[in-house]
Amino acid sequence: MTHEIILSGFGGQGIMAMGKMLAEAGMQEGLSVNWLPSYGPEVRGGTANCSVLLSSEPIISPLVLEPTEIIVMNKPSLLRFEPQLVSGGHAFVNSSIIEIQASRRDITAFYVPCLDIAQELGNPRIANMVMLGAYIEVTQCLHAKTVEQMLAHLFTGAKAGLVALNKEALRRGAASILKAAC
Amino acid sequence: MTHEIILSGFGGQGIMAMGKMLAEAGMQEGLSVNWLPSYGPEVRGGTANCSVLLSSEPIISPLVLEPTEIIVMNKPSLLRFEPQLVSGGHAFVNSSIIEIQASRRDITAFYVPCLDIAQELGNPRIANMVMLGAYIEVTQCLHAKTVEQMLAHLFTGAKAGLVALNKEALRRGAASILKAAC
Amino acid sequence: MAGHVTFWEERCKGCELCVSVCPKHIIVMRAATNTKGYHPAAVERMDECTGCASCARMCPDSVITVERG
Amino acid sequence: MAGHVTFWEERCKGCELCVSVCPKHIIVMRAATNTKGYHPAAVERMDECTGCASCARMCPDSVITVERG
Amino acid sequence: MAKELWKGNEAVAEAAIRAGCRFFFGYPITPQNEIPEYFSRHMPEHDGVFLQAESEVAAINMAYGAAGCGARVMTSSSSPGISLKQEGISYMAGAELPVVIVNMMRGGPGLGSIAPAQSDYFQATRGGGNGDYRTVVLAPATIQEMTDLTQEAFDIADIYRIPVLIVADGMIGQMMEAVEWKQPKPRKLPKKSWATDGTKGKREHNIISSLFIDPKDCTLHNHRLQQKHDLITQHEIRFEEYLTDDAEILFVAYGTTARICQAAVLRLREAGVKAGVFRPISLWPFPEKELYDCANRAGVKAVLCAEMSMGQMIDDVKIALGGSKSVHFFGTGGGTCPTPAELTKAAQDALEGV
Amino acid sequence: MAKELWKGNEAVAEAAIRAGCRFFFGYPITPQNEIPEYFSRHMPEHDGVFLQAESEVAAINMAYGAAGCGARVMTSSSSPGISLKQEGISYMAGAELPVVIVNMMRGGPGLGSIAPAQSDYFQATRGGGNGDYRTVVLAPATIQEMTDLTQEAFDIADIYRIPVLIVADGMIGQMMEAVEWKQPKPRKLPKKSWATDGTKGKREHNIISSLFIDPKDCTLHNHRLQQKHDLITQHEIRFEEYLTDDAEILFVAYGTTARICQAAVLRLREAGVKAGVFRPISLWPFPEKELYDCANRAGVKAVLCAEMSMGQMIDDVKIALGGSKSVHFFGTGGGTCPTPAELTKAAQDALEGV
Amino acid sequence: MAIVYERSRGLTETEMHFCPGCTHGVIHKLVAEVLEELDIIGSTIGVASVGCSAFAYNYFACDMQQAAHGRAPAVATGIKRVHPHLAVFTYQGDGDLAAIGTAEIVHAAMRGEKITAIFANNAIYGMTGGQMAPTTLLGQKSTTSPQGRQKEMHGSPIRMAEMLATLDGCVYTERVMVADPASIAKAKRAIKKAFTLQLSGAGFTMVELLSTCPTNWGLSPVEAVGWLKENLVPCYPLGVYADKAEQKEATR
Amino acid sequence: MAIVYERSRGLTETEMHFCPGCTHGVIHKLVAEVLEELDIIGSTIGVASVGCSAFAYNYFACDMQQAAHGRAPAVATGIKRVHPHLAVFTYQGDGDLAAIGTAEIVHAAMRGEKITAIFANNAIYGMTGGQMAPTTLLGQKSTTSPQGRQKEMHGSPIRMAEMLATLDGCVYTERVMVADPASIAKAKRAIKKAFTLQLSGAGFTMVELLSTCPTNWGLSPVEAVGWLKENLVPCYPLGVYADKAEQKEATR
Ligand SMILES: Cc1ncc(C[n+]2csc(CCOP(=O)(O)OP(=O)(O)O)c2C)c(N)n1
Ligand SMILES: Cc1ncc(C[n+]2csc(CCOP(=O)(O)OP(=O)(O)O)c2C)c(N)n1
Ligand code: SF4
Ligand code: SF4
Ligand code: SF4
Ligand code: SF4
Ligand code: SF4
Ligand code: SF4
Ligand SMILES: [Mg+2]
Ligand SMILES: [Mg+2]
Repeated sequence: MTHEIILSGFGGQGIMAMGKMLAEAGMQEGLSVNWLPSYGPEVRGGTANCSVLLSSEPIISPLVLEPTEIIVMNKPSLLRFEPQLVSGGHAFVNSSIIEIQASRRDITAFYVPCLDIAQELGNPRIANMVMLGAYIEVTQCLHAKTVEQMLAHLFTGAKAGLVALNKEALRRGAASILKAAC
Repeated sequence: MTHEIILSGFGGQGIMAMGKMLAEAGMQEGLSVNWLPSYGPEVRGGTANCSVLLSSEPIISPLVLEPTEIIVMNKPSLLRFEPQLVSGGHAFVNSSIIEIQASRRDITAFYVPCLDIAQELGNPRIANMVMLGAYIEVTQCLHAKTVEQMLAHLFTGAKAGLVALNKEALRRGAASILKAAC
Repeated sequence: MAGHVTFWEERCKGCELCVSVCPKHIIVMRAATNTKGYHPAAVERMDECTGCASCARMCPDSVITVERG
Repeated sequence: MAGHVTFWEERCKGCELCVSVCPKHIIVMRAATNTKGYHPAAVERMDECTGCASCARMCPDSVITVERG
Repeated sequence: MAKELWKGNEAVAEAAIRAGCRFFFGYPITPQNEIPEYFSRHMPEHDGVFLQAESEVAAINMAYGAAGCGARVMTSSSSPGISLKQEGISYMAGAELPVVIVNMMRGGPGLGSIAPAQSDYFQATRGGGNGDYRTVVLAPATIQEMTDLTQEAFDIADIYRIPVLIVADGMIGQMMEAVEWKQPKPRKLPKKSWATDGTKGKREHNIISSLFIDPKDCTLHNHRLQQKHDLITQHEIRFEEYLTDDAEILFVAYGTTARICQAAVLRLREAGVKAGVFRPISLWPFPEKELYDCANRAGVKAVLCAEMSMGQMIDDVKIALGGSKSVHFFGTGGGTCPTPAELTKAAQDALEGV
Repeated sequence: MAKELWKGNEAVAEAAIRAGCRFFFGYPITPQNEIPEYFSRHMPEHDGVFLQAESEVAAINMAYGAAGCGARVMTSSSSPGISLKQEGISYMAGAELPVVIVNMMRGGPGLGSIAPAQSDYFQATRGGGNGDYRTVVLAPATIQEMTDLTQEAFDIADIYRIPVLIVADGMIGQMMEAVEWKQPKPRKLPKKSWATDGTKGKREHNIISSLFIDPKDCTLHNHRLQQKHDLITQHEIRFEEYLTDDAEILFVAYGTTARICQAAVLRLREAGVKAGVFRPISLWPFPEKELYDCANRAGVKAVLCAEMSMGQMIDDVKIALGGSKSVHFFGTGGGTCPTPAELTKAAQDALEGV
Repeated sequence: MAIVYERSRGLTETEMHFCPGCTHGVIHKLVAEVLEELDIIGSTIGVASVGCSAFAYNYFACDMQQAAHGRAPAVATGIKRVHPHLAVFTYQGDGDLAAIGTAEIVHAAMRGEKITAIFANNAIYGMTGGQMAPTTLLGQKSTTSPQGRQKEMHGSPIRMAEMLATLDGCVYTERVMVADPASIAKAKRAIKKAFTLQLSGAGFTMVELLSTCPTNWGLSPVEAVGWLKENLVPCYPLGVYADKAEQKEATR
Repeated sequence: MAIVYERSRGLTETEMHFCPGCTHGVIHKLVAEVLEELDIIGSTIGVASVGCSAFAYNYFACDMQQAAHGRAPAVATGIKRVHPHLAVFTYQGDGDLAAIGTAEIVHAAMRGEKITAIFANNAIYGMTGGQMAPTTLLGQKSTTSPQGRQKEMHGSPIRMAEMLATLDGCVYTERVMVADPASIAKAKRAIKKAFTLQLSGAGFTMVELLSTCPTNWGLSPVEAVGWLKENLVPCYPLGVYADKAEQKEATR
C-alpha cells in the first residue's frame, strides 16, 4: 500500500500542518512516511503545498510527481495539480471556495465544503481538519483513532479544549463523505 | 655558456640591485636571463639573496641549485652557499667583512675587499659595484662596457654625477682581480 | 476641489494601510477578492474625497492614482 | 641608590631607542657587532645610572634588566 | 526505540546536541534556517551556546576559536554561505581543528536559487579554499542516515583532527521522515591535549596555528596532513549498493539523487532491465576501489552517473573506473531534481549506447 | 621590439594596462604586492582607477560592479585571499561578467607559507565557490608567456563573458625575465550591450544578476552556461609539448614545475632516457584529448605528473588518460619546489615500476 | 481633473513581490519618485542587495545590478568608479548593511564614496523568515532569539546612522521612517537630499528608513506601523546624524 | 640590589622577529607585564592576527591561537564563549582590525563580547611592505599611495576608537601611544584597565596603541617615535573614548 499525496492551498490554510498530521499518524501506525514541503522566499499569503508519502514498504524516492491523491484547498491548486494525478486517483476539493469541478473523467473527485463545515463548528481555521477527516474516510489509509489520539497529545494545558473541536471536525469531514456517497 | 649565480648578503648591501644589473646587462647582450629573489616577510636587516641566470641558450628551469658562481657579501652567506657551488665553480668573497676563507679545494675563491675599496672611493654603498666589476672581470660573461652604458641610463639628472663614481667602482673591482692574479 | 481616486485593483494586496490614513475615512475593503485572493480597497463615498493623496502616498504597491480638479 | 643595568647583548637590535630616552645620556652603541650584526647598546658610566628603568621600559626587545640598591 | 518524525534540518541539529556539540555559530540562509533556529531554542537547555554571527566568515572563525579550545563545534550554511567559509575551512584544516560543517546545498552559481542541488560537490571534496587539504565529506540520503552520520561526524572530526562536512540538499533539509535515535558505535577518542584552555602554569603554552613561515616546515606539515588523509582513506570509506548483484546498468549517485535512482531502478526492473545503484556515502574519501569492483562485476554493461549538477562527481567516477567502463551522465542543475522517468530513459539510452 | 627585463608581478599589471584594463581592485598580500603597487603608480597615467579595497571580498565585488558596467577589470591576490573571493567569483560566473583574476599561489593550507606553490589547482579549475561554474584558467611558465596570456585573457573574458584566472606562483611573480611586448592576435569582441551604463531613456533597463529564483529558470541558466563551457572547451585549449616525440617517460606539469621538469628531461636524455614534458597551459579547459594523444604515442611507457602540491592536477591527468597509461606522481607541498634531481629520480622509478 | 498622485515612472510595471503592507514597497516608490523628479532615471545605476529587496532590480526603471549579501557598497563603488557622473545607489536591508556588510558600508563611507545607501531597517531578517538582526530590539523575539534579544548574550542594537556619522567621508546621514503620509514625505525629502548631495560630489550619503515587516513581526500591516512608531523609534531616534556638506557651505 | 625592571614572565624566551626599534615589541611586553601582574598568564588565551604580529603566538607565554586576517575578534568570541572565565585578548594591526576585519571588530563590540582588543595602529601595512592602510594619514606616502593618501580618492583616516565608542557594548576604549617611557606607562595602565574590566564582565574593551613602523615609514627608530608624536597624534588624539563601566558604577 502506498499513498502519494499532494496537499495544496493558500498560506494560512493549515496545509503544512495537515500534511504533518498525516505523516505523523502514518508513522504511528508503522508505515514508512515522508513529508516534503515546497519552500520559497517568505511572502505571506502565497501558495503553500507539500507532499506526503505513506507506505507499507520502505520509501524510496521522496518525490511525488504522480500523486495518487491530491488535497486542494483553493482553485489555483486544483488547476495545477489535477493534471498530475494518476489515472484512478482521488481529488479532495475544498468546495467551499472552489467553485469549479475537477475536469478529468479518469479520477474520482470528492467535494468537501470544509470551510463551511468549519464555520458551522465556529472556527474557520479547522477547515483543514475537516478535510483530513474526509480524506481518511475515503482512503482508509489510517485509523481515524490514531489521528484523534494525536490530538490529545498536541493540545494540552490551556489548549486542551481544542481536542474535542478538532475531533468533531474530523468526524464531520468523514461524515460529509458518507453523505456524498449516499 | 651558462652562468648560474647566487648573490647573497645583508639587506641593504645592494644584493638585489647587483643581480638585476647582471640580468639587465645580460639581456642587452642578447643572452637569456633570469633574476630570482628569495622573498620573505619584511624585516629590515635580515639576509637577502637572489639568483641570476645568464645563458646563450634559452633558460629552462629558473632554479639555481648548483651555482657556477656565488657572490657572498657577508659571512653567513659564504657558509650557506659555498657547499652548493659546483665543483670548479667560483666564489666571490667580500673580504672587507668576511674574515674567513672559503674551505673547499675544488673551487676558486676571489677575495675582493669591496667595502674597503668603496670607502676609499668615498661611498660604502657602492661596494656592490666593486664586486660586480670583479665578477665580470673574472667570468668575462659580459662586456664591462655594457654595464657602464647602463649606468648612464640609470643615473640621469641630479644623479648623473653618480655615473662616474660607479664606473670607477667597477674598474676598481676589476683591477683588484688583476692585482690578485699577479 | 473634489478628489477622485482610482485603484489598480488587481495589484491591491488588501493591506488596509490606505484605509488607516484616509482623513475622511472613506476607504473600505471590498468583500469580493481579486484574482490574487485579496480583498481590494475601494472608496465608498467618492464625493467626500479631498484628493489629499494620503492614501496613495501610503500605498506600498502604488495601486492608487489620485486626481483633483 | 645607584642603578645597575645589564643588557642581553645578543638580543639587542641596536635601535637606539634606549639611548634616546636615558635621562642621564649614559647609553651608547658599541662599535663591535653581535652575531646578528647589530651594534648593541651599553652603559658608559654606570655610576651615573639612577636605575630609573626608562631605557628598559622603552626597549622593544626586552633586552635590559635594571637593578637598584 | 520509538520512531519520531523529524525534519532534516532539525534532525541534524538535534543529532549534534546528542553527540555532545555545545557550540554552534551560524548565519541565516535558506534552506537551512531551521538548523540555527533549532539550536537557538535548544542549546540553552544543555548549557550550550548558540550564537548568530555577523556573517558566515565570522561564524567559521568563531568555530575555529571554539574548536581550538577543544569544544565540539558545528556551523552550517547553504551554498553561497559555504563559499564564504572557504578561507576559514582551509585554516581549520591547516590548524587541524575538528569541526562539523553542514551544507544544505541550493542551486547556483552565485545567488542562484534556493531549490535543492548538488552542485557544491567539487567545493566539498576538493576544498574550495587554498592549499592541499581535504575535509571528510558525508552525504546522507535519508533523515535517519543524517542523524546517524552527524553523530559519527563528530567522532571522525575528533579522531583525525579534521573538518567534516555533512552535505545534503534543501530537500533533505526541509523534509520530514521517521528517525530512530541511535548511538554511534563507540570509538576511542584521543585526548585534546593540544587545546588552548589556559596553561594554568602547568604546561608549555599551546598554539593553534596554520602558519608555517619556513617553507620546509610547511612542506613537512603538508606531508603529515597527507599521511592523515591516507589513513582516513583507509578507514572511513562508506557506501551502499542497491540491487547491484546482477545489474547491467549501474547508477552512481549520492544523497537525494540516489533515492530517485532507486525509484528508476525499480521501474527499469519492471521493464526487465537489471539496474542497480552504487551510492557513495563518504564523498571524500571516495569509495574508489569499491566502485571499481562493483562496476566491474560480470553483468555491468554501462555506468550512469546521476547528479543534481552539471557533472561534478563524475570526475571521481571516471578516476575510480580508470577507463574500465564507459561512464554516462545525467545531470540537472540550478535546483531541479531528476525524475525517475528521466533517469530510466537515460539508463536505457546508456545501455543502447554500449 | 626590443626586449625588456620585467618582474612577473609588474609584467602582469603592465600587460593588463596594455590590454585596456583601466580598473583594478585589490588588497595586499605577499607574494603579489607588486601588482597593486604597479597599478597604483601607473593607472593614473592612463586615467585608470587603482583602488585598494578594504578586503579581498570587497575587491572582487568592486570588480563585479565595474565589470557589470562593461569595463575591463582586474583583481589579484594570493591563495588565502583568493579563497575569500570564491563567493564573488561564483557570482561573477553566474552573472556572466568578464574579469581577469590573478592568483600568485603560495603554500597552504590556511595561512601556510609565502613560498611558491601550485596547491590551488582544484580551487581554480573546479571553482571553489558554489554551483556549477567554470572559470578559464591560464598557467604561464615564463614572464613572456605571462604577458601574452594576460592580454589574451581579457579578450577571452569578454568573448565568453566569463572570469579568467591567471594562476602562477610566488616565484613567477617575483622573478625577472626578458619580455618582448606583443599584441595578441585580434579577435572579434562582442558589444557589451548588456552593461549597466545608464538607460539614457533609450532602452529597457539592463540587469546584472545571478539570481534565478524559479528553479526552472536557474536550470535553464545552468544549461546555457554549460553550452558556453562546451564552446570554450572546443576553442580555448592551450598546451605545449617539449621533446615528446620519442619520449618513453612523459612528464605532465604546468607553470614553474614544467620548467623544472624540462631541466630533468635534459638530464634524463643525457643519461640516455628519452623523456618529454606535456605542459597544459589552459588548466581549464584541460587539454584532455591532446594529453591522451600525446601519452598514447608508441614510445610512452609511463606518465609522471609533477606538481608543487600533494596531487591535484593528477585528477585531470587520470581522467584524460582514462586508464590507458599508469600515472605516477611527484609532488611537493607547502612552498618548496621539486629539484631536477628529484624529478629525474622519480622518472627513473616510474620507468622501473612499469 | 489633474493628476495629484500616480505611480512613478521610476518604477517598472512589474508587480512587487513584497508581503501585503510591507513598507519596502513605500521605500521603493520614494526612491523611484526621487529619480523621476531629479530626472535621472536614465543616468542612475542601482544596486539591489540580498534580502526581501533582492528583486529590486526588477522594480526600478534604471539600470540595476544585484549584489552578493552585504556587498552592495563594494559593487556600487566599482560602478561609481567607472561612471563617476552617474548616480549610484544601493538598496539594503539591515541584515545586509549592518551585519554581513558592515565592513563594506563602513569603508564606502570612510572613502567618501559618492553613492547613496538606501537603508531599510526593519529590525529583522525578513527574507529568511524572521531571524535576529543586529538591529533587533532588546527583548524582541525572533526565530533565532526565541526568548527575545538579550543584552548579555547578543549585545544591544547597532545604530548605523550614528556610527557612520563618525566618519569624515560620510557627509549626510539621516534616519527617517515610512509610517504615515507625513513621515513618508519627510523620508522622500531625505532621499532627495542624499541624491542631490551625491550628484554634487559631496561624498557618501545614507538614508536609514525605519520600515515594517508585518509578516515576521507577526502583526497586521496597520499594527506594524504602530509598532514601528512605538518601539523602533525610541531605540532609533529619527533625525540628521551627519550633514557635513551644509557645514562646509556654512563655513565657506 | 633589587630588580627594578626585567623581562616579563608573560613573554616566552623566543626572540622577537620585529625590525629594530619597532614598537610592536613594546606593546607585546606591556601586555605580557599586565598578564603577569594580574597573575593570569595561565588563564589567558591570546589571539594573534595577520600582520607583523602574526607570530605573537610564539612570544606570549599564555595559550595562543593564530587567526585569519581580520578575524581575530571572531576567533576570540569563539574562545570566550567556550571559556567565559578565562581572559581572552586579540592582538591586531590596523590593516587587520580597521580594514578586512571591520565587521568582526564592530560586531564583537556590539555584542559586548568580553574580550580585550590590543590594537597596534601604525598607519600602514607593515608585514606586506608598506601599503596604504585605512589609517594612513592624508598625504602620507605608501607603496600603494605613491602620491600620498588623497581625500578625494581614498577618503580620510578611520578612527576606530571613536567609531566603536558609539556602540553600547563597547565599555572601554582608550587611545594611547608607546613613544616614550611616560606614554608607555600610561599605555600599560590602559591595557591593565581593559583586562580588569574584561574580567569583571563589563563588556568589550579595546586599547588603540599608536605604534611605529620604522621600516616602512623609512625612518630610524628614534625618528619614527618623533614622527608618531608629531603626525599620528594630531590625527588620532589620545584619550578615553568610552568608559561606560565607570559610568555604570557611578550611577549605581
Ligand atoms: C552569503 C549569504 N548569506 C546569507 C544569505 C541568506 N539571506 C538572504 S536574505 C538575508 C537577510 C536579509 O535581511 P535584511 O537584510 O534585513 O533584509 P530584509 O529581508 O529584512 O528586507 C539572508 C541572511 C545569502 N543569500 N547569502
Ligand atoms: C586574507 C588575507 N589577505 C591578505 C593577507 C596579507 N597580509 C598579511 S599582513 C597584512 C597587513 C598587515 O597590516 P597590519 O594589520 O596593519 O599589521 P602590521 O604589519 O602593520 O603590524 C596583509 C594584508 C593575508 N595574509 N590574508
Ligand atoms: S485622496 Fe485623501 S481623502 Fe481621498 S481617499 Fe485618498 S486619503 Fe482619502
Ligand atoms: S494601501 Fe494599497 S495595497 Fe494596501 S489596501 Fe490600500 S490600495 Fe490596497
Ligand atoms: S636606568 Fe635610567 S639612568 Fe640608568 S641607563 Fe637606564 S635610562 Fe639611563
Ligand atoms: S632599546 Fe633595546 S634593542 Fe634597542 S638599542 Fe637599546 S637595548 Fe638594544
Ligand atoms: S518578509 Fe517582511 S520585509 Fe519581507 S516582504 Fe514580507 S513583510 Fe516585507
Ligand atoms: S615592518 Fe614595520 S611593523 Fe613590521 S616589524 Fe618592521 S617596523 Fe615593525
Ligand atoms: Mg531586515
Ligand atoms: Mg599596521
